[in-house]
Amino acid sequence: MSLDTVGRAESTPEAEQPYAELGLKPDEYERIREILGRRPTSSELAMYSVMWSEHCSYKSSKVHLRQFGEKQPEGGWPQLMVGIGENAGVVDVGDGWAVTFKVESHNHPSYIEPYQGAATGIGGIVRDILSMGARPLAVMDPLRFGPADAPDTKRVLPGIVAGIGGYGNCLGLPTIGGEVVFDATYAGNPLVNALCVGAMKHEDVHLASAKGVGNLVILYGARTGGDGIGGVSVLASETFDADGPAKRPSVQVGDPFMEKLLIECTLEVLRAGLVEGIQDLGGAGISCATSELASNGEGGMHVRLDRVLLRDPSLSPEEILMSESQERMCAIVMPGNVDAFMEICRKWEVEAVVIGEVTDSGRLTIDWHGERVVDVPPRTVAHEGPVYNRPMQRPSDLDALQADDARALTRPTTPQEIRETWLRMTGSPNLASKKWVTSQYDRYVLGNTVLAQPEDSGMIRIDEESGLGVAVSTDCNGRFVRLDPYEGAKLALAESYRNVAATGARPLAVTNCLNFGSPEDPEVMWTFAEAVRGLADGCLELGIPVTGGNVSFYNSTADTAILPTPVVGVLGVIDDVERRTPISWGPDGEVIYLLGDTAEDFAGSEWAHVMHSHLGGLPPRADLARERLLADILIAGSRDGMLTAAHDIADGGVAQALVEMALGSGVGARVWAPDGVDAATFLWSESPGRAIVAVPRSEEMRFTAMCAARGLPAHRIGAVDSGLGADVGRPGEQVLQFGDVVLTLAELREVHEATFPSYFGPALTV
Amino acid sequence: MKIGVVTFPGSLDDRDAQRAVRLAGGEPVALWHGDDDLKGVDAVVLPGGFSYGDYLRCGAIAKFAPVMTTIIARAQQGLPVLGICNGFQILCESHLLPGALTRNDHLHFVCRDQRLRMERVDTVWTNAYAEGEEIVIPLKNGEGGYVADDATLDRLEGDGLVVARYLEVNPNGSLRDIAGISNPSGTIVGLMPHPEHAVESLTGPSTDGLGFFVSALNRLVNA
Amino acid sequence: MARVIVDVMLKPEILDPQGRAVMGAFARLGVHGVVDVRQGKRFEITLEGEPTDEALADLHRMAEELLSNPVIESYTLRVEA
Amino acid sequence: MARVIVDVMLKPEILDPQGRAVMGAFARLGVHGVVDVRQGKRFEITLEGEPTDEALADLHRMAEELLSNPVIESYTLRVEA
Ligand SMILES: Nc1ncnc2c1ncn2[C@@H]1O[C@H](COP(=O)(O)OP(=O)(O)O)[C@@H](O)[C@H]1O
Ligand SMILES: [Mg+2]
Repeated sequence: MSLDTVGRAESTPEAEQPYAELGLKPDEYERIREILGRRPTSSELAMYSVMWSEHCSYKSSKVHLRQFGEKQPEGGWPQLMVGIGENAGVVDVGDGWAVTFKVESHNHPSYIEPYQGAATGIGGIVRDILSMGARPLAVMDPLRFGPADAPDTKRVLPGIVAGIGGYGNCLGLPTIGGEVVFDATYAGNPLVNALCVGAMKHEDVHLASAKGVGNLVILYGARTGGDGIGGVSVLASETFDADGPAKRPSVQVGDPFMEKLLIECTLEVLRAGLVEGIQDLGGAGISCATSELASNGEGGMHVRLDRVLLRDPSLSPEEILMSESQERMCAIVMPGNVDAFMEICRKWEVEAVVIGEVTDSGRLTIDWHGERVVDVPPRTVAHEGPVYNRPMQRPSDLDALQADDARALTRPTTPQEIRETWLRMTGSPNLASKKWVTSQYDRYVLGNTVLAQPEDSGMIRIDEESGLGVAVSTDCNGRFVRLDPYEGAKLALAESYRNVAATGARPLAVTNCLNFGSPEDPEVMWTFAEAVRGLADGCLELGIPVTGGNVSFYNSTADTAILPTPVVGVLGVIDDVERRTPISWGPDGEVIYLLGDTAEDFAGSEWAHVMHSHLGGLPPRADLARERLLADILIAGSRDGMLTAAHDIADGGVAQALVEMALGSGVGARVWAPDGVDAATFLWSESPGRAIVAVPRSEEMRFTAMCAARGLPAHRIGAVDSGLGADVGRPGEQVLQFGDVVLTLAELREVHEATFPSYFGPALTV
Repeated sequence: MKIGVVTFPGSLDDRDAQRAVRLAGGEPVALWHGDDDLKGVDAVVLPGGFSYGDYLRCGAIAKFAPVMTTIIARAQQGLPVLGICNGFQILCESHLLPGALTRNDHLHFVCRDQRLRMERVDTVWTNAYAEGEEIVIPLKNGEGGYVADDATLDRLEGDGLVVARYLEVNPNGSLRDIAGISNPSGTIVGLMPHPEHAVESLTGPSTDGLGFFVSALNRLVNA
Repeated sequence: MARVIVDVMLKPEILDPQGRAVMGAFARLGVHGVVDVRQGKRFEITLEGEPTDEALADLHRMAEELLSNPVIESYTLRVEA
Repeated sequence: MARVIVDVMLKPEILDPQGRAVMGAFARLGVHGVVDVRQGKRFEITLEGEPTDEALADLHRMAEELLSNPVIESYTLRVEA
């Protein structure tokens, strides 16, 4: 078919265009015609369709996400250097250091091709961090899967894990945390979220804007091929039907080696001061990069598309504009700096080519071999896409769901029942050891990993002289969100916040990835809106801003939507990583304190899920003032050396926290319940605002005095005791003893670690 | 004492190796794959990573880098060289050490804290250890299975060229649990696990790895 | 005893980082006139008996479902003379 | 334009964990009568011009020094008809 130029578009106004196939609605197509005062060329249509897709335009979520910007303290957020709207937000962590982090989804591609989908998910988020001018320092991978024993999970999980490891390991970034959660609703729609954190000096922060008329636009990195053409709009905006894998669009393959070169090359050109503006190429490739850069800058840009280096010479201009080939970046460079820029690219064996220049024409014009194929106002492509106020409706089943009180479920009471429950919970897929997964990830590379899985947060050192570091955690209990999206989102935030504080770091900023079903379903939309409202309110209460994130809609299979899953990432700062608090207690003799109040909170708990396959009732209320107090105590305890260990209490309650603390250190303990709390509630309730700490006896007075003075309930619930085995007739063995219930660490470790290999085959997890 | 650390495209643990040299009291010198000048260093570390992506075969392409031409020539005349992980693979591909490293027998990449027994402690890189000393340092590889024909293995054992052996678990199917080997004169050592990741208690499972770098500095000082 | 060969290659439109790395090495090593390199997998399968139709049907199924990833790869299967 | 194929296989005496894993999967998937599986690499090299003797000599050198590791692998090279 011959080239569809602007001239041709003007002369053939009535030509039929496949806008529907490209995912545009009739009124959206009409609006494009209005903006242009003519029909779009096929290249323009390609650009608008991909940039106005849900994934790129946030058309259904924008009206809600606004709250993240609007709900802020008087005078704004002191720590925030770059907020929402850029590739990733940036916060000031002191000493002239700035940190950027963001979590993004790659759910649908990872279902279609698990290895490459997950791998390119890591690649994409790393380029977002890089494009802020930061050196990427670590990644995390919050994952959700269908039931562990489902055949499709066996196909998807190993591939996704291998893909994350294959890319991250080869790229040289440590994986310092993540999540692996199983629930029936994720069958056929796994969630692959990827988080990256990076650091830079204040003066090195860069933005995605095309400043300086006459400056040149350089595309560098991998060549452009036919990868994931329309992937963004097609993959991210359509639901799977039962025969999911049957329809297979072209898949993007990642090249972590190229990405590694791209990182080193980019940091070198940035540090050499050769770059005025920079943008990664992610979803929507060149369409997104050129229109966003132009729209954020002088407002105009002229591009010669035929200059783009191609892997497949047969690509048409439309395809080049839509291509999602990985490992590409776009830089705005002064003419005088181009030679120096190219020299550094040559050093790193990275291909680069000037594809255009910055103008003040207010238009983005693109030529193909001298013929004009695009002539549009860039803002209308990048930032003035459609905005929908979608109908919302409270789920009709919510009242019934909330009325189905989990406190009515039968609880274990006899020592025998408690023992069996404890072992079964410890080995249940969501609580079992994730070593099968994490031992496939390099956590040591770069030599700055202070804490990694299975700790409460990943922690990395960013300044080797001062010991300044950051801690990051991601969390979300989707069952809480299902039962009450407003509280559930706050609870996800609270848990992530608590996990950061437990390591001794001060929470500073938030990122999030909102994984939901179809926005065209009013009940999903209501749930989404409530979750965003809860998150925005929660951030204001906790005093930490949302700096960025991502929305992933259409996470549903024909009949079911996934549990609403707003994954929340919290980043904290610690002045000296030497002061970190791990989850493993020991060596011996410390007293064990339970901080916070324990109520009969079984709604949405892991216990109700595992032992009763039950989901119902009202989740606990998030008391964020209490969370702040708890965090203060945990941070002070770490700073003043009053704690040998601390562990946040969440999925699986106190019982699970104790198991993880004991297995981490290999030392047993005797524990008992506080007065007036029944055994099952003590062990498996998931009341928020709690943590377990191990306190050396020498610090006990000081610590309890501090808690009393600050008004935080602290219950003495046990003591670390390596000699307990003998007392309970298990000489030479380490045991956890709770009244008449005795569990050896050996049997706990066995059930804890046997689960994943039993489902996903042998792997070296020892 | 200057110890060079080579950076190939795709090297990942080069900064870590430099840090380890520094913490051991030496002066790390960055060497570039495309530059055949060794900048007067007294010894060289080939660091871990995925040189050239390791797509073809680990270390297969790196051995042709200009810097390797010099290193191979100088190593044959006694320049001390330590190859860690990808560096070990490069040494084998360059035939500076016998055998080869193949896909882990369990087919997964594995990252774990690995216990080793030090067996040859008179090399340039291991003289700070006691014979039979047990150490724990990180191991992280996808292709770390050491293989060689029986004759070669027997010769390595017979001549006492096995530097370190895996204890407790064999993490990658290496024949005879071999974790590291050396050339007869003890100047060239290849090791699959990562001593440079065990030089600070803060970031490693131990500081047991420091000995490799201290050893080289000892030897170079007394040389 | 029959020998069946299954070759699995990335589809032409799919990026092949491995092949690119080899191409790069060729260039650096002064081997010219090579316009493309693709790297794939080769499986040599030895059968107990004759390559009956069922046996080959089985192997075709395996090549499709196990040895190759139809999303990005294609395979060829042949009985070795 | 000529097409040269280089097949690289592990030497018979070298353990091939990937081949073994495939064997195991065959058994689990009910494919029987397979006595051995070996997994190797296949390179498809496209030449600009004709496969001259020099060109092939170059590629043999590459197959020997780059594409295969003689310590554990052997290769075969052929010009595709
Ligand atoms: N859930 C969210 N919370 C906060 N910011 C968000 C969220 N979703 C998207 N954003 C922000 O919207 C902007 C555009 O997102 P996106 O197009 O995904 O950026 P990119 O294309 O660089 O990944 C980014 O600044 C991103 O951080
Ligand atoms: Mg971006």
